Amino acid sequence: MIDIQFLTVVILISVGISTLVFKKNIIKIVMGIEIISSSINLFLISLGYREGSVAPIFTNAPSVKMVLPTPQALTLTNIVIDLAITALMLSLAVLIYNYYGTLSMKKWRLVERCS
Amino acid sequence: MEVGREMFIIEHLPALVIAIPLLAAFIAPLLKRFGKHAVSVWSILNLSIVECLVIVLGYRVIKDGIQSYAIGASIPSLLSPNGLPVRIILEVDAISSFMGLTSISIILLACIYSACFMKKYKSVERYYSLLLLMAAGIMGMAFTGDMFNMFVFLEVLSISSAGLIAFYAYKGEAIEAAFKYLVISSISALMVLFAIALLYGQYGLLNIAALGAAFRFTILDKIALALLVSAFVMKCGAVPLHMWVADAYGEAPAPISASLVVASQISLYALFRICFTLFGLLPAIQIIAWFIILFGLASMFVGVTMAMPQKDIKRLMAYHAISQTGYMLLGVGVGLAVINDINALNAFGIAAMEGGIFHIINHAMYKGLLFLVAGAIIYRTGTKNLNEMGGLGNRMPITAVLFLIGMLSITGLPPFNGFASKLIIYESVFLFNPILSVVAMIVSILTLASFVKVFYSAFTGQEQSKYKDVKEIPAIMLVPLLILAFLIILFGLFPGIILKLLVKPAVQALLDRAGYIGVVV
Amino acid sequence: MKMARVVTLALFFVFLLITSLAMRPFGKPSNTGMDDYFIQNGQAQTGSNNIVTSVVFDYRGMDTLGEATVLFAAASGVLLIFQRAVTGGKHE
Amino acid sequence: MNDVSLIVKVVAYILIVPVFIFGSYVILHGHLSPGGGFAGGAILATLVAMLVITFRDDFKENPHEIFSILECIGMIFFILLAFFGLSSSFFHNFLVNLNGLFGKPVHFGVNPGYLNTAGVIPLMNMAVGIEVFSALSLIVLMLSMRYGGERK
Repeated sequence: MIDIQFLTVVILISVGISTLVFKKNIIKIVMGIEIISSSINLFLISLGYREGSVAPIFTNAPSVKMVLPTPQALTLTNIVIDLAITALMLSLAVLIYNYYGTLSMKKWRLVERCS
Repeated sequence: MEVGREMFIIEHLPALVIAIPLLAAFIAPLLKRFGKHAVSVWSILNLSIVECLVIVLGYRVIKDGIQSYAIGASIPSLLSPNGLPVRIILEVDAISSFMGLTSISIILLACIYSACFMKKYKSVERYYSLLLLMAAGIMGMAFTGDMFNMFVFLEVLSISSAGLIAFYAYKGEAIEAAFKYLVISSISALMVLFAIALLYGQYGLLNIAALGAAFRFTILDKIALALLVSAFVMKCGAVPLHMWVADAYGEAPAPISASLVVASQISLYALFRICFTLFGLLPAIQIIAWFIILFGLASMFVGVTMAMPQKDIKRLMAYHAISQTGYMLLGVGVGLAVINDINALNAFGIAAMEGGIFHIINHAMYKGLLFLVAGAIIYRTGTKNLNEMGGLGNRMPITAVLFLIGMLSITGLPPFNGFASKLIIYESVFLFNPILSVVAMIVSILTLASFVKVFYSAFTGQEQSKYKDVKEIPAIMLVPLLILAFLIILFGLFPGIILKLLVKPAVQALLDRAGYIGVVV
Repeated sequence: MKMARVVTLALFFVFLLITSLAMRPFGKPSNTGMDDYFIQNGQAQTGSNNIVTSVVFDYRGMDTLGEATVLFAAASGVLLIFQRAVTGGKHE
Repeated sequence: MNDVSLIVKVVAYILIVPVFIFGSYVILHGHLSPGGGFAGGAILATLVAMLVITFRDDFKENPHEIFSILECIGMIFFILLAFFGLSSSFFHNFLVNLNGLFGKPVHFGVNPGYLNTAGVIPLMNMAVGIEVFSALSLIVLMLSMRYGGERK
């Protein structure tokens, strides 16, 4: 039977990529990338789960059988990286709105103009 | 005590090479109160220290094999405490020190160039800090032996170069270019991360060498290989996803375009590391090799044909960067295609790889020279449009000569370094499949055609009234150009030395999969 | 044109579906040698009760250094962009 | 322009202290409880975001100078901690199990959690906390303090 966690990851990734492919608005593109990166974080965390285990923190831990710590470290790093990317993209979106008056990519001037 | 300090630095070399640019980047914004030029002097000083360290590291790698360094262990050489590589291990072999040396030299020259290029703008501390972070990201990607660490340094590189591409934020085009670059970089980084998650899910390891040893070629490994190859091909500007290259190189300031060329080539190195070391023994590697060859061919052809109609001098050179990347992909792709049968490999496979990897350093140099010359033109005339330039030859004679050197070298004419590596690629690829070599030659001719157009429209022809008082560029900006031109001629006249010293050990290191894995496992 | 994008997206969805089918079952990690080493020796070697923090800061310290530089680069990028956008980039 | 009422300003003043204490608790207890430099720094950055929204008109000019200096100090402190470990290797934890500052040895097994443990990790947590706090507030300030760049 297919694990529901990995199925959710696959569905979320395709939702994220479909927003990237079909949407023209910049903010929606930033949201699409955010969806993809959160789904990959979910995939990383669900790889690290061990049945019947607790979080790997020894302060008053109920049992010593613990979950894998490395995926949590990788996810911590990935969350901060996506924060940085979103911050940079949104500040670019602010300026694009400033210069073109619209957030849609239709009015971009850098399209391949061979005139 | 003298020998002690000497050995101390030598012993911690791989970590110092990554840590010094980072430390310099964090200190740079604080130097605002020490005068206007304190920052540029500070970054040039640090980048030259890192350049010397990389040269010493390269010498040690060639002298006594692969250097490895466990970060945080009680002794740097304690790699895997109980048979498993637990910490992040920096593994420097000949190919990574070759890439590190190429990248740091170009970034150092770009930094010297931008010391004068950026004099007009007021608060540029953050520009130098981001340039140092770019250097740190490239060094990190070149020297790390850990998959997730390579992903993190890929992100450092992408975000700092996105910030630098949007430097001319008062122009709408630069913001668009930075946004496009950031979308492409974050998608490819997420695909790399998904592949790392797949590999970690199966083997519970993150170290490249340990993963290479623990492989069982399951369906998931093939999917991870497909994701990694497509992500790094996207990042190095090859054809299927090359739209961002023209915008990013065209809209960034000239020194940043020169260092972006090197930043794309470090993704090429990562692609080779993945294909040769991680997935070397996979039977499906033939299909991947053919994909890489087709990407190379398509990049060559599309790059040149798109460059023909361009009006903007930097966009034209950006398209030529795509087509030259195609040569490297073709060269090393042929090597990868014949990796399994030994006699074909010895006949032309190794020669093709040598041509491809030698082309990396040649391309970095003459493309850097061309971008910096374009920057010089823009610095003096203020316009990027080829139609508005004209007759600059007699106003800026040295720049014209330097542009000529870069032009002749990119088209692969004998006395210059482009010829050396392209000749090796033509010969070896011809033995593999004649059609590929014929296409490569045609592309060289088209490159010559489009660059002749640039030379005549920019340097000869009737003079524009606006640029009567255009003077030669200041001396500081000329120094990196002269150094690059000297290196181009040196590599062109004596390719044998460079081949024997740098390129042959790099190719051996790339093919020596067992040596790379043996260090850790 | 839209149909071509829908088809490629469906192919990519099937491509990803294979990963979720072929991946090992959810709660049973296969080789956990590295992580068991962290759990057993994390407290003794790094002294911190929170094993994830010991992995983040001590065993894989370079990742966190790279990650903090990513955030530093993003903040510098934002500052650089807004300074240039404000001053209009005239040769001030 | 945005007439922030007096109640909001008073509540903002009251909220500063608890949020600050909670944020620094999360940073300092990074090696005992979940959280650490990144989570704590983000909590403190929400403090700055709240203050920017409520006292937006009282700022004469954008106070980003202080935050960019703080950010550099945080990162320099973090990488110097890594450099101090160079006696054995780059990121070596040189304070652990030496009974000095944060040096109390910890043995395997469940324990109530002693603050004076885990060598360099609490110091690194503080450095990363400062850096994340100032980077996020720098971004919030830049995005919110509108400059009104000219519109084409």
